[in-house]
Parts: sequence; C-alpha cells; structure tokens
Amino acid sequence: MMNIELPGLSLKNPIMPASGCFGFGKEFANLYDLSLLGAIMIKATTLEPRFGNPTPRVAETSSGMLNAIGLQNPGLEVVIETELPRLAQYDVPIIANIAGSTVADYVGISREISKQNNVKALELNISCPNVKTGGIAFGTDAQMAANLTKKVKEVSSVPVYVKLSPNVTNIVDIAMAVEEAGADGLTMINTLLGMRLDIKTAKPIIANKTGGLSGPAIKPVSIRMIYEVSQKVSIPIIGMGGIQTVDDVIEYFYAGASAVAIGTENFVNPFVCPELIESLPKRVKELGFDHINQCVGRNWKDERTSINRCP
Amino acid sequence: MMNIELPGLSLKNPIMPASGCFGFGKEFANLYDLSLLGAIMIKATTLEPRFGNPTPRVAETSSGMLNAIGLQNPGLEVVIETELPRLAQYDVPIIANIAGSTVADYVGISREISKQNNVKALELNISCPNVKTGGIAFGTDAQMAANLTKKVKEVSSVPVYVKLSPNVTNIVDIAMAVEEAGADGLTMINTLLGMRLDIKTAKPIIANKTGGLSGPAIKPVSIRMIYEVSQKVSIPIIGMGGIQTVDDVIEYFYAGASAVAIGTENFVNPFVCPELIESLPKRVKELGFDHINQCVGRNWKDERTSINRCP
Amino acid sequence: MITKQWMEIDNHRKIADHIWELTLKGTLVEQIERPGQFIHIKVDSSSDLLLRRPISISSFDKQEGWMKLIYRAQGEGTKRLSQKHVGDKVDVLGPLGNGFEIEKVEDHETVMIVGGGIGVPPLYELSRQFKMQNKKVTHVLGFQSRDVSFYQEEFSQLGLTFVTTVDGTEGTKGFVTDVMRKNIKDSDVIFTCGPTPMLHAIEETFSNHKRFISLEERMGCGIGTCLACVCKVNSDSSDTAYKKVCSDGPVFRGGEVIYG
Amino acid sequence: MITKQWMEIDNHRKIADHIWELTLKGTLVEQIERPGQFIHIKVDSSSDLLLRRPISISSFDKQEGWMKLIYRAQGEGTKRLSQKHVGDKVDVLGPLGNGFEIEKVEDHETVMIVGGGIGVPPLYELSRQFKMQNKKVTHVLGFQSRDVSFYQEEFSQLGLTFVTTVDGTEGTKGFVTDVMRKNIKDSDVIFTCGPTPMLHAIEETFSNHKRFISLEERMGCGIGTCLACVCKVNSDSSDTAYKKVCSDGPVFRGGEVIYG
Ligand SMILES: Cc1cc2nc3c(=O)[nH]c(=O)nc-3n(C[C@H](O)[C@H](O)[C@H](O)COP(=O)(O)OP(=O)(O)OC[C@H]3O[C@@H](n4cnc5c(N)ncnc54)[C@H](O)[C@@H]3O)c2cc1C
Ligand SMILES: Cc1cc2nc3c(=O)[nH]c(=O)nc-3n(C[C@H](O)[C@H](O)[C@H](O)COP(=O)(O)OP(=O)(O)OC[C@H]3O[C@@H](n4cnc5c(N)ncnc54)[C@H](O)[C@@H]3O)c2cc1C
Ligand SMILES: Cc1cc2nc3c(=O)[nH]c(=O)nc-3n(C[C@H](O)[C@H](O)[C@H](O)COP(=O)(O)O)c2cc1C
Ligand SMILES: Cc1cc2nc3c(=O)[nH]c(=O)nc-3n(C[C@H](O)[C@H](O)[C@H](O)COP(=O)(O)O)c2cc1C
Ligand code: FES
Ligand code: FES
Repeated sequence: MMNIELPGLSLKNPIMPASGCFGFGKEFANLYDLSLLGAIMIKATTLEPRFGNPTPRVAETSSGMLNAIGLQNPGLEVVIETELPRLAQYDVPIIANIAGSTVADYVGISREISKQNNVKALELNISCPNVKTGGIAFGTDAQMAANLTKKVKEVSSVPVYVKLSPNVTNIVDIAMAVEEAGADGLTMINTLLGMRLDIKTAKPIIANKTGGLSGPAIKPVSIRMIYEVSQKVSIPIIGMGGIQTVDDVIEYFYAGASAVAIGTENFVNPFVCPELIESLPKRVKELGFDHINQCVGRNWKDERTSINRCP
Repeated sequence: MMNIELPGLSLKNPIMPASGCFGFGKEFANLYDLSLLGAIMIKATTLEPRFGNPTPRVAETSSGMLNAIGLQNPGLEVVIETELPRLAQYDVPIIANIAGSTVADYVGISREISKQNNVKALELNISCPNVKTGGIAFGTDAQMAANLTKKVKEVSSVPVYVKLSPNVTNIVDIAMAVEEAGADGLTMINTLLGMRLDIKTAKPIIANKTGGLSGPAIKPVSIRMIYEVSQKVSIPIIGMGGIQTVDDVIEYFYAGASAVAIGTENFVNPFVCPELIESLPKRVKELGFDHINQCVGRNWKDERTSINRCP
Repeated sequence: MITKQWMEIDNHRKIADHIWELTLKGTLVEQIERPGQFIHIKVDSSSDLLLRRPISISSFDKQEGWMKLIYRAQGEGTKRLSQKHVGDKVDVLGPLGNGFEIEKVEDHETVMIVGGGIGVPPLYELSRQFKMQNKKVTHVLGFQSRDVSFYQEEFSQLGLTFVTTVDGTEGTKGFVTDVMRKNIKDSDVIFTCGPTPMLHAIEETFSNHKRFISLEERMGCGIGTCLACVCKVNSDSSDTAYKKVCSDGPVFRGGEVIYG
Repeated sequence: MITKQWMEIDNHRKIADHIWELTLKGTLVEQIERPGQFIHIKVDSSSDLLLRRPISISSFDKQEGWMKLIYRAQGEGTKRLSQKHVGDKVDVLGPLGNGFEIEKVEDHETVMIVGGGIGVPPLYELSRQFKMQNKKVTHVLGFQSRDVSFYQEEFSQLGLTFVTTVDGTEGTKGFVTDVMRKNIKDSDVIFTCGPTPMLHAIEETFSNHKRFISLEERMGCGIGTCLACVCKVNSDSSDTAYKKVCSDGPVFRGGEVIYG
C-alpha cells in the first residue's frame, strides 16, 4: 500500500531523504539499511569539486534553520567513480541533484551522470545563480528555467525533475513553463532565503550572510505552493519542507504531492526516514485509505478552486 | 535614547503594534495606557464596511500562525467618526493602514483619512489583489505598486509608507519603484502566503483555504529582505515579522529598520508592547549604545555587500 | 479585569480517557465574574505552539484562590499541557468572555443544563451557582462512551442528572436531545455547551425556549481584537454586523448569532 | 555505534555561575570509545529550538552506566536544558566524534592538559584515563573569573593543577599561555580545548610540541553528513580538501587544519 510509480522511479515507499541532507548516504549507511528507503536524493553535484562557503554555515531560527553550505561536493568525476558505485550495493534508486553556474554546466553533468546505472532520475537544482545573466537564479525566471530544462532533457538518459525555488512571485508560472519544456516531474520546495544577525556583534551568524531557510517553519509555504501548482500541472510533484511526522507526510499528499522528501529532520533525528516508513502504513489505514496514493490531491480533487491571495 | 524621528512621525520610542493585530486599540486600552506606545498602526480601512472571510480564520503552524481575516473593518466613515476620535484621547500618532480593490479605492480613503488630526502617516497595504488587473496583488508588480503610490501621494495630507509584500521574486525592485514614486517610507513585511490542511478532513483548516503566515517563523525572511532593501533605498523602514523580544527588536535595527511593529505577539502576550518599551533602553545601553538609532543598519553600514542568493 | 499571570499547578489528574482536571492557584481567580468565562493558556514557553489555548473555567473558589479546568488532551498543545507537574507554573490570560448571565433567569423559572463532551466543564460552575441560589436544575450530559465520560457524580450532587452515551456504555444510549424531549416540560430555560451539531439540534427542537448557548471558535487573541472568532448576527440586513465569540460570547442567547 | 536514546537525568546541579553538571544514565554510555567524544542533545520535544546541541562528555563510567556533561547555560537551548529535573528524560544522540587519541602518547612522554572556560569539561575524562595509566599530567585551567571556574578540586586530585583567571580572582592573573611557558619544559605533549584565540596562541607559541586540539564549530547533523562544520586542511594545494569537526574531529593534531 506504499509503492509509488513515478517517471523513472519505482518507489517501494514514498519516503526519501532530500538533497544535501543525506550527503551521499555514507554516514547513514552506518545507522540503518539504505535499501529501506524509497529513493535517495544525493547532494548537489557540480562539474568541478567545490569547497563551498566559509563557516559558520548554519544558524538556528524559530522552528527552522538557515544553511549556506555553498554546494560543497567532490565534483562529477568523484561522484561517478566513488559515490555512486558505493550506493549501488543498496537496492534503492538514486535521484541525482545537479547544480551549476551556466546552462553548459548542467548539460555536461546531466549527460554523464544520467548514464550511471543506479541514477534513475535527475533533479535540477535551479536555485543557483546564472553567472551569464548577472547572477539571477535560474529558478526565479520562467524562461531561464524552461530553457535549462529543455537543454537538459535533450541530453539526459533518465527522467528529469525540476526543483523549484520558493523565492518567486508566481510559482505556478514557473512550474507550467518547465512542464511545457519537458520536465517529467517537479520537486518542491527548495529553501526560502533568510538571514539572522548576532546581537552581540551585529554581524550575520552565517559567514555567507544569507542562507536557505528550511524546517517546520516553511511547511505552510510549501503546502500552499504544492496546492497551487499541483492543480495546474499534470506531472507529479515530490514534496518537501519541514516534514517531521507521518501526519506531515499525509498533509503533503493531500496538497498534491505524489511522494515526499525529508531534509532538515535527518539532522534532528537521523532515524526519521525508516521511522516514517514503518509508521506510515498504519496511519494511512487508520485514515481509511487502502493505498497512500489515494491521498494525492485529496484536498482539491473534488472542488478545484482558485486562491484568494489577500488574507 | 528611544525617540525616533521619521517622516510625519515623532516617536517617543520605536515600538508600535502592527496593523490588524491591535484592531483600533479599544481592547488594549483596557489593559494599558496607549499613550505609552511609539505609534499605533490601525486595522486596514476600506471604503465600505466589510465582514471579511468565513471562519475559521486562523490556524497555528510551527512558530507561526496563518490568518485570513479578510480585511474585516467598519469602513471609512465609521473609522473617521468613531474610531479615530476615540484614539485622539491618547498622546500617540496613528498610522492609518489603507486597503482596497482599485486605485480609486486607495485614493479615496487616503484623501479623507489623511485629513484626520491624529493620523500622522498612511500605510498602504498593497498585498491586496487589484480587481482591475485580474486579481494580481498591487504589491507583486513594481509598476502597479509605484503607480498606486504616486496616486496616493497626490492626495495625501500626510507622509505615505508603503507596506511591502514578501511574496515576490525581487523585493528590492519593488522598494526602489515605490521610493521613486514618492513613498516617504516602507513598512515590511506583510505575511507570507501559506496553507495548512486538516489530517482528518483533508480540507484546509482556514475557510479561505490559504492565509497569511506571521510570527517567529518568518523573521529570518523579513530580516533578509530589510537587509537587502535598506541598502538600496534612502527612505526609512519600519520592520516587522515575528518580533517577541528586545533582542528581536535590535536585530531588526541592525538589519536596517528605523522602528519596528509588533504583530502576532500581541495575541500571545497582550502586554508585549509596554514590556518591550520598558526593557529596551537597558538592553541598548548594555550593548554599548547611547541611542537606539545607533543600531540602524549597523550590520551593513561598514561594508556594503551584495547577497549570495544560492545557499 | 483581564490579567496575565503565572499560575501554579495545585493538582493535575486524569479523570477519564484523555480527560484531565487541572487545578490552578493565583490571584487571577479573583477577577472571575461569571460561570462560562474562559482562560487563554500558553502550554509552555516554547514558540512552536505559538498560540494560547482557550479552556473554560469549570469551577472556582475566590476565597481559596483556585480554579479548575477540565480539558481533553488531544492535539499537540493539550498533550504537552497534560505533562505538567504539580508545582509547575503556567502562563494564563484571563478571565475572558462574558459567561452565562444567570441573573437573566427569573425567580419562577426552572433550568435545564445540557452538556456534550468537552462542552460539559463550564456548566459545572453554572450549576453550582444555581444550587447556591436554591434553583432547581436538571442536567443532561452526553458523552461518546463511558471511557470519556466524567463528573456524573459531581453533577448528581447538584440535581437530577441524566447521562446519555452514543454507544450506550453509560446511561441511556442516544443523544441528549432524546432525553431532553422527555424531560423538558419541567424546565423553562436551557443552558448548553457542546459540539456544534448538538447545539443546532437543540436550537431547532427547542426554539421556543429561552436558551443560552456557549460556542467554540478558533481564536487568535481571545480578547476581541483580531477578529478571528466572529460570527454573523441573525437577521442582520447589512450582512456586516457581527459578534466576537471571545469577548461578546462565548455565551449567546438562542438565535442571536449564526454559527457552525 | 552512534545511538539515539532517551537518557534519564540522574543528577543535575549548578557548579558555578551559569555552569551546570548533568549526569545521564543509559546504555548509550557503553558505546563511548575515547575521552573527547561528544553527544548531541535535544533540549526538549518542541520544534522551535530545532537543532540538537553538541556537548562534550566530561566523564563516564561504563560499569555504572553514567556519563557527566558540564555545560554553560547561556543561550535559549542550554537555558531550557538547565530547567530539567532529575528523573526527566532527554533525547541524546551519540557518542559522536573521534576524541583524544591517548594511545598516540608514547610511554616516555609526559602530558600537559590545557583547558579554557567551557573547553575544560572533555579534558577531565582525558586526565582520568591518563591517571589510570599512571601517566604524569600537568593541568593548566583558564577561566574568566572565580565565579565561573569549576572542577579545580577534581583536577588537583589527578595531578599538578595551575589555575589562571583573566581578572585574577582565582589562581594567577592572566592567560594559560603565561603559565604554560613557565612549566612547559617538563611536558612533551599538549592536549587542549578552549576558545579559539587561546588555541591559536597555543599553536603559535608551542608549535614544536606534539599537540592535540579540540575544536568547536556550529553544527547541523553532528554525524558528518551536512558539511556545516568543515575546516580546511593545512597546506592543501587543491583548496578543496577538508575535515569535518563533528566526525573527523573534534580533536585534531596541531597544525592539521585551519580554524577560527
Ligand atoms: C471558549 C472556548 C472554551 C473551551 N473550553 C474547553 C474546555 O473547557 N475543555 C476542553 O477540552 N476544550 C475546550 N475548548 C477547546 C480547546 O480550546 C481546544 O480543544 C484546544 O485549543 C485544542 O488545542 P490542542 O493544542 O489540543 O490542539 P491543536 O490541534 O494543536 O491546536 C492547534 C490550534 O487550533 C486551535 N484549536 C483546535 N481545536 C480547537 C477547538 N475545538 N476550539 C478552538 N480552537 C481550537 C488551538 O487553540 C490552536 O490554536 C474551548 C474552546 C473555546 C473556544
Ligand atoms: C564538539 C563540541 C563540544 C562542545 N562541548 C561543550 C561542553 O562540554 N560544554 C559547553 O557548555 N559547551 C560545549 N560546546 C558548545 C555548545 O555546543 C554551545 O554552547 C551550545 O550549542 C549553545 O547552545 P544554546 O542553546 O545555549 O545557544 P543558542 O544561541 O540558542 O544556540 C543556537 C544555535 O547555535 C549553536 N551554537 C551556539 N553557540 C555555539 C558554540 N559555541 N559551538 C557550537 N554551536 C553553537 C547551537 O548549537 C544552536 O544550534 C561544544 C561545542 C562543540 C562543537
Ligand atoms: C544543509 C542543507 C543542504 C542542502 N543542500 C541542498 C542541495 O545541495 N541541493 C538542493 O537541491 N537542495 C539542498 N537543500 C534543500 C533541501 O533539499 C530541501 O529542499 C529543503 O531543506 C526543504 O526541506 P526540509 O525543510 O525538510 O529541510 C539543502 C538543505 C539543507 C538544510
Ligand atoms: C490577524 C492578523 C491580521 C492582520 N491584518 C492586517 C491588516 O489589516 N493590514 C496589514 O497591512 N497587515 C495586516 N497583518 C499583517 C501584520 O501587520 C504584520 O505585517 C505581519 O503579521 C508580520 O508581523 P508579525 O509576525 O509580528 O505578526 C495582519 C496580521 C495578522 C496576524
Ligand atoms: S479571538 Fe481575537 S477577536 Fe476573538
Ligand atoms: S555537523 Fe554536519 S557534517 Fe559536521
């Protein structure tokens, strides 16, 4: 009652760790069997190795955290030669998260990484700034996002999911543009841009000044965005943002998600994914469903309604 | 060491209740002397009386709340004839929050309400949808926001503050556009658009489906936006979003605010404003300042830096 | 006077499945004016459960400085509240709302008090006060089942008490309205609090009786300022007239407002 | 094995101004491998203080199944932690990190242990273990002032102990490096933990000594996965090599990494 079929992905269950919150699985493999997971979204891979931002890289906020890791990763070559083969010992599909500074970066990485055996789908992290257009993030402009999607689709051997940035005026426009450009699915949301200042020094706690806000604080924003987008696109959505409990998982399904990813909570409780996988079937049954996929979009399926944007 | 001079406003101290979280002051007047306050931002006033949205109108979220009151208010006439005169017994400047569905609405209300003796400034709530352009909120389009500001400035007898919506891709653009159009100040931020679904019913908890997210959860987003905007405009900013403590107040000043407003916390602790006013001087001194205005923009005054948008 | 006070937990005990009785001590009690008022309680100092929870005052004693609350630990907040120990302090705002206007009952009138589930608590103090006035009162208490029923003993000591349960595990099987129909002829005034469907059923069936009805609504401030808890006034032509459950209520005259 | 366990508070006492000693019981203790490891503690089940707090294991006893932490209650989280009662349970993840490699000290070498402020706690178990090996150890402990100093007695029982305070209210007035300079000739290996400026001063002044240095960094996961706590490796030409304080550290060889 937990299996989900999505483009490229046959999921045993709809629970997977979100990109950047699970590394390449190495540390968690010491804690539990990774084959339990629905899938794994690995840390963003860039063409070259990156050290990322200076520390401090995280700061706590009310029911949330800011991070500015800065895409630290060992680069495409090492990911292909070391990380992916290590993950191949587990019976779990890998979703490769791709980041870059130019369209060519994304295309280059996608072509190569999508050929790897256990990579069943790509996830384009489009919250990164496009250096060619003065640093505006790919994900904040519908056309830039669509163009990137199209170029990656041309070279990818596996289905392509686009990870939407929430820092936009109209997320539906961007979702529709990437669908039109050929995206096979969406993942949403990435972090909200935030900041915290130290009272004693007046300086940002995070060395990078701003960071991405994640955790329970952002869940209502993510639920709203998935609710809006899922009614306007016909590709599936993997939902994320602040999930801690099975009820959070179900709320995402009601809003319109077809699977979910767990980010920050992996830091708070490293056993959260297997715990959710274990307790989800009971809760789904308790609520009167035979299969988790009966929950998808249950909130809007009957009555499609527009959103009143003025609260 | 607490007084602040802003366009139209001589504030005894920089603490004021935010619009919609204090009604027209009547209930709080039973709890403490309103003359203690730096100013009062009254509930949004529309031309005609409005009942607002159906209930439930609020829902709790992690470190936040959603509201969809729907601009319930007695309308311009009653506000002018009853509410403002009642507030005139207190020695406190009133900032009148204005809402409408067309430019003409805003202009009409602004012209009349700005003539009232104790109204020292207007605050344009531009998060409302413009019915003439298919419901896109005034505050999500730089040109619409600028045009509205200009029209209101033409008729207002007092300085005009524009209250920015955070639900935008680029808040700096909008801030600069309204400054250019003649705004005397900014207030930021209004609520983030969010949603919560009930697990048992799969329906939104709020009757209006979506609501505005406020409270500590949104503070990092607000701090980031004020930090960005305050470096690009030369008009003052009244900061708000999740303030609960004196340290929160100071964080807003460091980010670039010149005064602050307290919203949701008035519901949690109705005595929060006088409590902050009492404890702020001690804290400011403790941190080594002679006057609270020395804290303004302390984070970026020395080194103006651009924001790295990819965390 | 609305007061904010850290009140001390004097007693805290489970009285039925998920149902807790909490005794609080503090001078705030002196401000209580009527049965049916409520308090707004912050379950702890963390901000993740941001809002206060409205809970009715179930009984109080000004001389001894205590009040009792009865609540169901179901959601996050009430669950956390139930873990508090005797001696801990909790942040209470109150008393709030207007409560039951017992003075509106004429000397010759008799009273029926009807409670459903977690709507029962405020009715207990109400009945206590009628008892002090030697007013004859009949109680009808409805619960889901025996496991979650409480205070039958306490009410019985104040007057004739009928209990109904939906599953028949205690008292009569069925709804309060069934019992009411059979016994109402002896009563002139109805006081009630409980789930909305029950209130609607009572309003419909006994529309000719004098009725006082205590409502629930999701709240923000609890003091009348945020307009979260409004309901429309019955037969208001302008469609903008409203009452606030927190400060105009939570008790309204039958037919006064539209709810549910 | 990294374990997540609800450990019971066996003792909780204030030992100096804002400084608390917390004794926890549970089988997790069996997993501890070395002094200098730490645990990641969730102060309560509310989500507003979302992240765990890293706190060093100050001493432990596997037989008796306890470990002691010493922490300064300063921020929101540690303040809330300090309000926990004996008998309460807290959610602990650990043991984490690699700790002090005491086996790297040769038989003939003597040891100086240097702690500053809230960096002192992990050094206590370290010294206890050297004592069990009959290794001669000198301690230099630096504090801001007498009010916030702790465990001088405990360290004195394990070996020669110098105390310095910045304001001179206890021991010698001044910094640990002053005392170290005078007494270092008798010691071959330095173990240290404390504020970054102190560590830098030690690294600079005693760069020819064998040194083990325990670092602090803001953490996300504590288990090596989020990359919040990285520092660069010294003299790495590619500029992308790094170590993680949580899982490669928190203890590093002198000169191994760049920090602060
Ligand atoms: C005037 C009044 C008097 C009440 N008296 C009692 C009483 O004596 N005993 C008792 O058990 N309950 C009473 N209630 C209901 C009680 O307020 C809710 O059960 C409680 O707020 C639920 O909180 P939670 O943390 O368990 O649930 P959560 O689901 O965590 O609550 C989330 C949010 O929703 C609100 N909420 C959820 N359910 C309700 C509800 N039914 N009514 C209002 N707000 C709700 C909460 O206050 C909170 O803001 C009363 C409600 C009102 C309005
Ligand atoms: C490996 C290691 C071992 C430590 N051992 C001890 C110890 O034995 N005793 C002790 O008192 N302290 C120790 N610390 C420091 C301790 O972790 C912080 O003092 C504590 O996290 C502050 O939390 P707070 O809730 O009081 O502060 P807040 O300001 O509420 O904390 C907010 C966030 O910042 C983080 N943070 C704040 N200060 C620090 C800091 N100095 N280091 C790392 N993260 C920080 C918190 O963990 C939290 O995520 C250690 C730190 C590390 C990295
Ligand atoms: C420390 C950290 C690192 C992250 N790194 C990435 C990344 O490399 N690529 C990416 O697409 N998202 C990244 N994210 C975003 C998460 O995948 C996720 O979208 C977001 O955190 C919201 O989910 P959560 O609230 O469950 O954490 C990162 C988040 C965190 C907290
Ligand atoms: C119940 C409620 C009603 C509000 N009504 C208004 C309003 O009428 N006009 C307006 O400009 N903002 C309104 N706001 C937004 C607040 O003024 C404020 O911008 C926002 O809540 C962020 O501050 P906070 O986190 O301190 O609440 C309202 C907020 C709440 C919670
Ligand atoms: S709860 Fe705020 S007006 Fe009633
Ligand atoms: S804290 Fe996450 S890698 Fe060290």
